[in-house]
Amino acid sequence: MLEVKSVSKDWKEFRLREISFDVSEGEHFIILGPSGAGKTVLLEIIAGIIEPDAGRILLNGEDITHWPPERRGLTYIPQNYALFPHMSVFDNIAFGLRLRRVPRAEIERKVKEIAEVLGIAHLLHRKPKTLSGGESQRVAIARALVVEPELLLMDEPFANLDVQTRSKLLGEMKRWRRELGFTALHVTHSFEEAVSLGDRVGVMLDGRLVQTGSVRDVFSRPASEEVARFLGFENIIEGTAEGRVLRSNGVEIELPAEVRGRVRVGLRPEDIILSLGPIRTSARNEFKALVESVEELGPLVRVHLRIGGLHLRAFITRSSMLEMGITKGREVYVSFKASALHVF
Amino acid sequence: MLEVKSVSKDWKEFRLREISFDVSEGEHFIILGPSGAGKTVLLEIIAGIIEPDAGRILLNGEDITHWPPERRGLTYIPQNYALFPHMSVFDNIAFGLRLRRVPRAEIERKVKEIAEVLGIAHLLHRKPKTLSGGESQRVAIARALVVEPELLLMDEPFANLDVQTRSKLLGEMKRWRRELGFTALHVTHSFEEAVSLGDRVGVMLDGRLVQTGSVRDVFSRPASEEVARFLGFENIIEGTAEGRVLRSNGVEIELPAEVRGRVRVGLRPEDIILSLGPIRTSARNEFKALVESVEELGPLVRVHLRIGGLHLRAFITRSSMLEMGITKGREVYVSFKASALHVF
Amino acid sequence: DYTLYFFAALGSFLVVYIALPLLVILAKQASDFDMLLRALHDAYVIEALRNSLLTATATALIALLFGVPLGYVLARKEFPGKSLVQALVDVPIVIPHSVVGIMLLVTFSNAILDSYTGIIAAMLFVSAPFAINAARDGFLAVDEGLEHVARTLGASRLRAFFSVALPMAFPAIASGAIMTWARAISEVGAILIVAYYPKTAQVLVMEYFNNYGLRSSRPISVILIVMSLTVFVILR
Amino acid sequence: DYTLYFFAALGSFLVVYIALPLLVILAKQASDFDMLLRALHDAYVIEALRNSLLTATATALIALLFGVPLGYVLARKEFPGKSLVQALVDVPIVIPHSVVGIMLLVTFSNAILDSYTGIIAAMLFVSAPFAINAARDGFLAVDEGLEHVARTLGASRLRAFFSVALPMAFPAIASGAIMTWARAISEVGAILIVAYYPKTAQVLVMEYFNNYGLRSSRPISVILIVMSLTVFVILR
Repeated sequence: MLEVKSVSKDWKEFRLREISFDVSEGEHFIILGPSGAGKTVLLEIIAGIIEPDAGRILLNGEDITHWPPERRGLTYIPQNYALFPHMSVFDNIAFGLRLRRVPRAEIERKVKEIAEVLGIAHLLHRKPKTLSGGESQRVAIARALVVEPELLLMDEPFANLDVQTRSKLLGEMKRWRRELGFTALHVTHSFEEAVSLGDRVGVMLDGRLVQTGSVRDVFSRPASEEVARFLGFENIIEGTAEGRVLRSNGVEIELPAEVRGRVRVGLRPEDIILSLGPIRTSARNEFKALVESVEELGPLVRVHLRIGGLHLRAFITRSSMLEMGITKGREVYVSFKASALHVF
Repeated sequence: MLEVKSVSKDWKEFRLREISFDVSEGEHFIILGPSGAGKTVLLEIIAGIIEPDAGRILLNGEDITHWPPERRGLTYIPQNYALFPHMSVFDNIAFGLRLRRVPRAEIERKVKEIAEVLGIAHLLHRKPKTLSGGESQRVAIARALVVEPELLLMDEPFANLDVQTRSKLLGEMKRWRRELGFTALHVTHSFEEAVSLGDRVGVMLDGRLVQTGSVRDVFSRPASEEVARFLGFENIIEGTAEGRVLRSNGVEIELPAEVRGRVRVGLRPEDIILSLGPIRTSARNEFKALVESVEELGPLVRVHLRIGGLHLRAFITRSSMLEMGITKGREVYVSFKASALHVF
Repeated sequence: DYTLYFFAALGSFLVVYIALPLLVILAKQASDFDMLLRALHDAYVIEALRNSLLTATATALIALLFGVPLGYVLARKEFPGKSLVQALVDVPIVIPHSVVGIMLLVTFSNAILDSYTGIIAAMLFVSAPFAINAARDGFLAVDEGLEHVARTLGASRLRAFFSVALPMAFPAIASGAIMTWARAISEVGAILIVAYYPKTAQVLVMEYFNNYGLRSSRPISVILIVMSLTVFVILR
Repeated sequence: DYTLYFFAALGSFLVVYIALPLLVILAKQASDFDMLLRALHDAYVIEALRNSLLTATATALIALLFGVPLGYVLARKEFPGKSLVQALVDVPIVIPHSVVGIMLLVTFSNAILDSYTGIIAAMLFVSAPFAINAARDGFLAVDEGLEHVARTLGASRLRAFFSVALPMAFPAIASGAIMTWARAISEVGAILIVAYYPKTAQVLVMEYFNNYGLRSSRPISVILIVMSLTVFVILR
């Protein structure tokens, strides 16, 4: 129903490059990418707020590339929800219906109905600034869905919510879609949202849509090194394979299968085990490594390691760092299973 | 040499309560606490920028509580370094010497000398806004140390640096202290800084200094439940112990030692193992649990679990979450070793 | 802290310099209440006050009518020459008031000489910047995303302006309108040249001073001060 | 986008209304160059210009001397009555100019009548807010932490002010000084009442207009416009 064809745009510091994908009727399509990838710009182009430099946008077969937003028949929820602060919740939700000259009684009925479904019927007389984050999000969704749009565009809809609210609303979103039957395109940096809501997912990196497919497909078979990195393979080791041995920067690594020639393998930082002494077992790759730096990520610590000429990153918990006394310059033992290596 | 005695202060949203500690000659003392604990306010009180509501500050036995900052003989580096943007690096460093009417040739010599030690001799003619974060920090340290202060106060000195620079400067800080022999008081939220630089550490929570001691002491023997929580024991289970069994909210947990009566035990989220099926072994506590919500923390995920009436939090990596398909409402098995429980 | 006390002492000179004349004139007039009452029964004074209020209000309305759309365009649109327009808007602030009168007469000659139109023309020239800048700042403070969302919900750009941008910028625009009004009613130099008649209160102050002396011009001054201060207090 | 074009069309009325008189007077004078040259050789005109420049400059300096410390105190210190002081500083903007003259005469009477002091007194009253507000905003933009660090390095508060705060706020203060100067030289109404003599250029414009008509007052107007615009361009 939505087709995006080779859309390109230079906008401020963002550069969208030849973006193509399509969303089918009734689907929940998720565009997943780090912040700065240009996800919001893409959404605003589809909404009609920004004009693309090149490319076309089709909705139900009609070319809407140059239509103004009000004619497109799709609604948009920006990241801050953009509730109208000078109107009550009722008036916010009724806004689109009034523009469509729906009779007053009908407006009343429709607003009440959707407020019932979204659990905000008791908030209709309130002003937006008195609402919590979760309530604001429900109001924004109600306002966008009450006009029965062809397509609902959402920009990081769960990013500004606390864990509990977020988790609750993620669950309810599935129910709303069953009950109200809308089509959604939703951009996010959260893997959790992609896993729990996405029928299909597109990975967007640095202004390009690099892989599209079902959620399970994309996560288990990254199409390129950069997708792999984004999905968590922070270590990409390049070298020459001979059978089950990979030589890279003077280090010999045991592979899970027989390969020959130049290959690249991926290794997740959490699959690397650090220890102060050797713990040699048959199935493991084990090396002596030097700690180059450590980087605190809340309760987790990313340890930057050097084995000869090879650089690796490993995750350990903060308490392990404290117990093992891991700091720059320390020598540690690094081990990982051959089966933790993914050959691309 | 520095004695802080029962200092209290209400300042904006911060409330310091009866803070007492002392720093010895030549020591590197670190105050560790989350943001919002009031660490900066405490530092500004010691520097003389803010007056305390109550309490006294002694430097080498003299009561300096009401002295203006310029008479105290200690220097202060705020988090943003506060380099004077309208002066060259040389003039920044020379600022304190000029105020002390040091002869011109002597200033030249001293600035060059300290710039040599700190590796910024090639930057002396530059303006601060052309410097990188790491260079700015070195200049700020040079400016503060060139006047040979009794005590150097630093507010999150490594917070605005990237990982590599940070790691490098952490290492160099130790060398500078050996070469220049200063006394430092340094506030931070980083455990890494506490571990690598601190001779002693004070934990500051919510405006109170709750525990002071050597780094190893504080981290291995938290004095109270709130310190334990801050140090990573996110699960504190309260219940009634009978021998090796703890009963809490209808759940029976095996303890590492014999205890009796009401007790509280701590459990780190990373010591909890999640699995989709049971993996019973003799040494483990194992329970069926319901996933209440998941919270993404970069590459790590915090899973909120419920076992009957007991709430637990566990860490798993993002890739485990994706592989195991952990989302709200899922049933999983939770297990942890009795030895992972710390009885307070 | 001696430095701050010293600075405060220096600075209080200006504070006193501004406050003292206000207090003195109000105090002196309070002790000469008869004169004030007489002024309030002087048909000539009432007529002049009426003229001042009328022209200043008309000026503020005209400035709003044209200044609000201009402010919106300046807040929302980039276009070549924008910075020139921005600069031009601020020019009236720096031109001597008598010169403003000459400029307007040179340009519009008899069309504005000694008429209500002339008074309004002079007032509009010196006060329009306040309306334009206030509207621009008001619209800048409105998240453009709100208008975008209104448009995806089906509103045209004009409709989005009237139902979202304008109501939200209203407080800023209203306070700009008050400043415009106050600047308009404070103008003397340009009006003296363009339109000595019909007589406005601010010109009448001068005429009474020249013809009958300080004591006669004081009551009208006090009435104008009270009016201006009232408006100023409303503004804050 | 028709709405924006419509708004731009409405808004351009004001832009044209401000630009047109400027262009017309400059164009007309360019075609009457003799008159301009004659004005530049008129000793009376030169004397008046000298008076205007002198008094406006003196006013700007006095406003700086007292306004910079006041701005610093307003930027750095909380004290009871601060918001009253802030409000008072802005009062001169809303008081009719002729009333300002009356207020000053009522307060200072013969001490300022028809003297340089009087001109400066009138100019200072109406222009001081620009100096004070610019200084305050300039100091507010200087991170107070820089002064704190200067003090821990051994500087007294006064020394920290002169070596850190003042040099960093200097651009803001300088542009405030220019605005003060421009506002001072634009004043007419208050000066007409307080000090018709010594004659300032902005008053002379009015006198020539009254005595010899529009054509005679135009050259002085053009000279003042050019001066004001030059200063304005420097400011931007």
